[in-house]
Amino acid sequence: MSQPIPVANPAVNQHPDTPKFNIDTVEHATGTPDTELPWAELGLKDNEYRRVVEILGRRPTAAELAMYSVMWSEHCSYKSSKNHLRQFGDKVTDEMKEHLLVGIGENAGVVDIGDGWAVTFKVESHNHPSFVEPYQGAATGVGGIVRDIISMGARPVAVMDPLRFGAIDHPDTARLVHGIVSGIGGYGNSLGLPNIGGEVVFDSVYQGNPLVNALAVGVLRHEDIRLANASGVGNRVVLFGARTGGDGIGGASVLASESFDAGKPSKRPAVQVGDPFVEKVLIECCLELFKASVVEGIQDLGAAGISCATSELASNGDGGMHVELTKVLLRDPTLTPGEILMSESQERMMAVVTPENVGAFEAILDKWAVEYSWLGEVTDTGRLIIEWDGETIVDVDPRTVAHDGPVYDRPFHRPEWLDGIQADGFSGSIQDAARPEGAPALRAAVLELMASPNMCSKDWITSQYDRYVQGNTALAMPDDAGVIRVDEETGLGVALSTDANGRYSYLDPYEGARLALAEAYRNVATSGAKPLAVTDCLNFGSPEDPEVMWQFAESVRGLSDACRELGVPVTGGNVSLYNQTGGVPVHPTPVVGVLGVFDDVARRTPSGWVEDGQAIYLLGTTADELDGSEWANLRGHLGGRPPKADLDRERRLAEILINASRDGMVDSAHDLSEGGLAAALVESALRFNVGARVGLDEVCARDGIDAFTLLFSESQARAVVAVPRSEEIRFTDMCTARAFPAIRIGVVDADAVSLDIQRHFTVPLDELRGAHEGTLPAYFG
Amino acid sequence: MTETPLIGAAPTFSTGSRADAAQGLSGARIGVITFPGTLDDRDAARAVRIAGGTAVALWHADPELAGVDAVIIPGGFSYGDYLRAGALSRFAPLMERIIQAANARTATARLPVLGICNGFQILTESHLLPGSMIKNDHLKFACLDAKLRVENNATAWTTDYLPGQEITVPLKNQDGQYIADEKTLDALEAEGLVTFRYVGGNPNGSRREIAGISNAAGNIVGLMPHPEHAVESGYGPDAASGRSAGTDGLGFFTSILNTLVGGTK
Amino acid sequence: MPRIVVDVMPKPEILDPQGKAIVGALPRLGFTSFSGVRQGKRFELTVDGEVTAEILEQARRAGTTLLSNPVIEDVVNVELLAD
Amino acid sequence: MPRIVVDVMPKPEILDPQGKAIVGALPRLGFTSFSGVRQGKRFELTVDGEVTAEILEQARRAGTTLLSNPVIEDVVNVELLAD
Ligand SMILES: Nc1ncnc2c1ncn2[C@@H]1O[C@H](COP(=O)(O)OP(=O)(O)O)[C@@H](O)[C@H]1O
Ligand SMILES: [Mg+2]
Repeated sequence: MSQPIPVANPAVNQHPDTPKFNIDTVEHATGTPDTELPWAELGLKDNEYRRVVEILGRRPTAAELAMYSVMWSEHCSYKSSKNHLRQFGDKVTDEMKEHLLVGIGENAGVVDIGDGWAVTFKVESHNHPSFVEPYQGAATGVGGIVRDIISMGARPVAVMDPLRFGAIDHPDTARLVHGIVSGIGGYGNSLGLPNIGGEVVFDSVYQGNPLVNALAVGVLRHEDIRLANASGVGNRVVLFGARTGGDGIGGASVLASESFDAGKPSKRPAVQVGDPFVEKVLIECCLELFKASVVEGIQDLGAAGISCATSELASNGDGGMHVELTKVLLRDPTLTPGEILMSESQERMMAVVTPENVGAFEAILDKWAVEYSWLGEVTDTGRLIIEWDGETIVDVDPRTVAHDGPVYDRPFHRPEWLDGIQADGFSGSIQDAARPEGAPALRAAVLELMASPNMCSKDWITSQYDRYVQGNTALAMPDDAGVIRVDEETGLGVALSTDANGRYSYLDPYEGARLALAEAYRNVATSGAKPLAVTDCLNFGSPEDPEVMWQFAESVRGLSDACRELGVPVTGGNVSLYNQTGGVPVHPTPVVGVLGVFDDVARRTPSGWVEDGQAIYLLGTTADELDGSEWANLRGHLGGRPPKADLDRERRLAEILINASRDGMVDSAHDLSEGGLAAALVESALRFNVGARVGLDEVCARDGIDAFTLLFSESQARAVVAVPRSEEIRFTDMCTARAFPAIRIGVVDADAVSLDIQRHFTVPLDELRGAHEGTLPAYFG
Repeated sequence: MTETPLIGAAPTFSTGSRADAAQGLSGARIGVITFPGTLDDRDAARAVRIAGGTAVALWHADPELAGVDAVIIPGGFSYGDYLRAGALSRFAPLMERIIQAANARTATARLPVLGICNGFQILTESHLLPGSMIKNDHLKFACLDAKLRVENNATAWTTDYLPGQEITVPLKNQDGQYIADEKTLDALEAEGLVTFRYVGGNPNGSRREIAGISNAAGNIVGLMPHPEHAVESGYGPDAASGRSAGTDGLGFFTSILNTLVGGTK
Repeated sequence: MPRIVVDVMPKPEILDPQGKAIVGALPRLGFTSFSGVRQGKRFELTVDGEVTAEILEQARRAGTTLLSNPVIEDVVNVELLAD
Repeated sequence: MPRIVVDVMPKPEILDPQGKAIVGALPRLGFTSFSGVRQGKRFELTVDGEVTAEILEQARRAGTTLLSNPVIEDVVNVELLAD
């Protein structure tokens, strides 16, 4: 056993106001090359540690070890995924870049939406923390993604929350649902950000690994874009917002533990607590700083805290930075330098300010009563030097910390079990034996579907979110996409949708990722917006499992191919790995968010019927594609092949929906996805409580399928639209001209308070509503 | 545009005195106060503009009222709703001024004040209005379109409504349950100070379905629902006139403008 | 450092929705001995230096002016915390 | 009827946003003697009948399982309320 490194002296440490540590300085490290460091406890692999020593030409100090270990973690370095993610950049054409102002690599991508306006958006995961402490985990997930948006120079204008829970009746699910939903609401509502959409899926595969993804979108003028770089030698570096505590270093508490420093009590919080009030003030304060043009570069503090902010700012700028770490304002004065560098305390930002602007900067922070401390300055030495009370504890090339982390080509192979699964289609399976036939059975099946956990109304959840705040929400739940007005003068605005289907991806990860993009793209087009850009959050199991790694590789390949085919670039996103319990990974869940633009959001198309007598058209064709469907899921079957993604068709469908919306040819549109035509019809009716008479025969005859298949199949590139009588000819001409199949299947009947599937069955809307809206309250109160 | 200061003019809060002074409306300066954590300040200002008035931004730490003719305390989570909703904001420097001005000795000098949601909570914490808000009976944040009955249109902020008129405005809060002791409730009822009542279901357990109240002078009104989110077709609650088309909240803002402008005549 | 505790409870006549929810949940977890629950707040104020009678009085006043709302709450207890 | 008090406080190392906001407000109201505030919860459980050791133990367990979130809070006190 080697001698412990003197990181902190417990005897001195008892006076918390005077943190005088015996510090592991660079000088000390150079003089004690044989001291063993707890790199393994900090998550570094043997080869990674050796690489650090090689880079530095000596052993790292405790503080340097802290920095490298967090920055080279999977979460921060993307070491398992980087090689694959490159495809998002490689497959982008110049044409796709047309609207891109800032691409992958910054805190969030920025997209030009015209008239000098830009939008930035990104989705991120907070899966594991939300399982441990659902409320705070989900809340700080929202907080983190919103800070990414602020740091681009934008005003955040909306959030969305794609969620995955375990089985709805599992005893632990209520704890997670209550905590996570109120955490997302508690934080987002307090920030004044309308929640405009998301997803809720229940599946036992997520039991120990709920997925909590959060998307934020912000708006800015082109000239307001801010980047995370520290340029201008002599410019000052400032840390502001909340004080630094021991948050998020629980797992790495080894830095304060015995192997490092015998006798020191390790009291580090296991979870981070968010303070949405401080973040709201930070938003307004940052926007005022931007407006006054007093920050040169800015970076939010998320995972890896000050380690990340200093090394990224420095390496993206003039290459050097000098910081005095004792200047950091602490909530917990017992923190060691390494812990301060690793802390993930929320609601903090770091900025670079010219000396002339220091006074103006301080005046704005004082106005908002935000605490700040000047940590140091930008240099051109190419080194990141961090001192503790004048002694150097970090002396590194910041690029080696921020960008030159390890990259792994992890082995992957197609799982052998997949052939068997793919061969086991739903049609003809045992679970399909009692396929509903005849009017009463079909009717019951529709009610069962619409009451099922995944297809039921999510109102119990979404009514806990503020969708009105800011006064610009043009569409929100339960419409297909959320729509936000950007410019009050012109009505310029954006639409957003997030989608993923883990079952499809399980059956075929390549196709599943394409289907996720296809659905989000279709949802955005259904609202009438032109899709422009993509963000994604890739939720998978362990990359060290070659089968999971294969799922991941296939998903990235599928998504990047599909982006190219649809002409929409990925602008940013997030990878969440190790979502597995006891060796069982979650379904591959590539959550895809698509952003679309409207010249005038007044033209948006909502997803419910309104006007009596309008004609209902079904666009697209239907095949027997029940594998992986909600219906098969209800029958406990998962096998076969997911529906086929036909992206050329998706693109043409989108053009029709966008043109129809712009030219006033449709009053309502609803895409067909999970739950197929049955779900689309029921949701269109329940939205404004307006019934319809619908006939299935013509479509069944054309597509060669029975009524059950037409209602429940999940074939892609389909939508139902309601067309005013006066527009029917124009609309059908447009479909014909584009060779897109469209059949008039019915008529909106505002007087009938029922959905009448002619020659099959009639269901009163009240009965449908009861089934659709009763499920979540029954489980969650 | 001239911005005639109207404080000191004679606001009479009856429907009869409403002046037709359209071009004078923009002369009315309505202050909208921002605390740290306020969320709906820009929405309230927009509502004032849509109604034809001039919105003036006020900062909680300002020492003076900047000559505004009326004040809106908007919704949000001032100071994070920490301790109790509205508790910490009540002590802001500008609130002291507002409390003085709203309670001025002579009726003509009393500053009209509207508190929406968190603003209502601040008004009760300031004792400008009786009672208090506690957590919703179902303990959840609730965002819904609330239907209200206008019980009293003789306040500075409700003259443009008809007595008994039913309006739909969004409601969104966690601590929206209005409570007061029985004596206070009886007095409110007896004096006609219950300004709005929830109809078609009580969304949060409020005593006697109370959604909003006023003081006896009628210059101070507080309510939990958000009229400023129902002023613009396309961004409001669903209505008979169309989806998201509800603009029933606009009456608050036209009422105050008409009250102020009418008073100058 | 010495701390002063200030305890605030909802007034007895005020319905306490949180307490009500808890009293409903207790028996489901097997805690059957409690017929009522009320949820209030406990504040711990840290004092730099010694706690004088004057400071205790300050805590009491902070309790009634800021930490509680007399319309719905009572300060039920102000005491020096024994360490 | 006898009552048992269960006091729950945020763990010392955990951020307490409410306490932080209050400590900022106190000096503005002239309460200058307090350097820190933490806000916790006080529960009063009513017992029908006599309070046995077993019932006190139940209250303690209710404290750690239902009334507090052990990840971020500690039960700091369980006691019979002297009436
Ligand atoms: N967690 C959530 N947060 C906000 N909105 C949600 C959430 N879950 C579902 N929604 C909304 O409910 C509606 C129905 O969801 P879903 O059926 O998944 O939509 P779609 O199939 O059109 O993607 C959509 O408007 C969606 O945005
Ligand atoms: Mg959809």
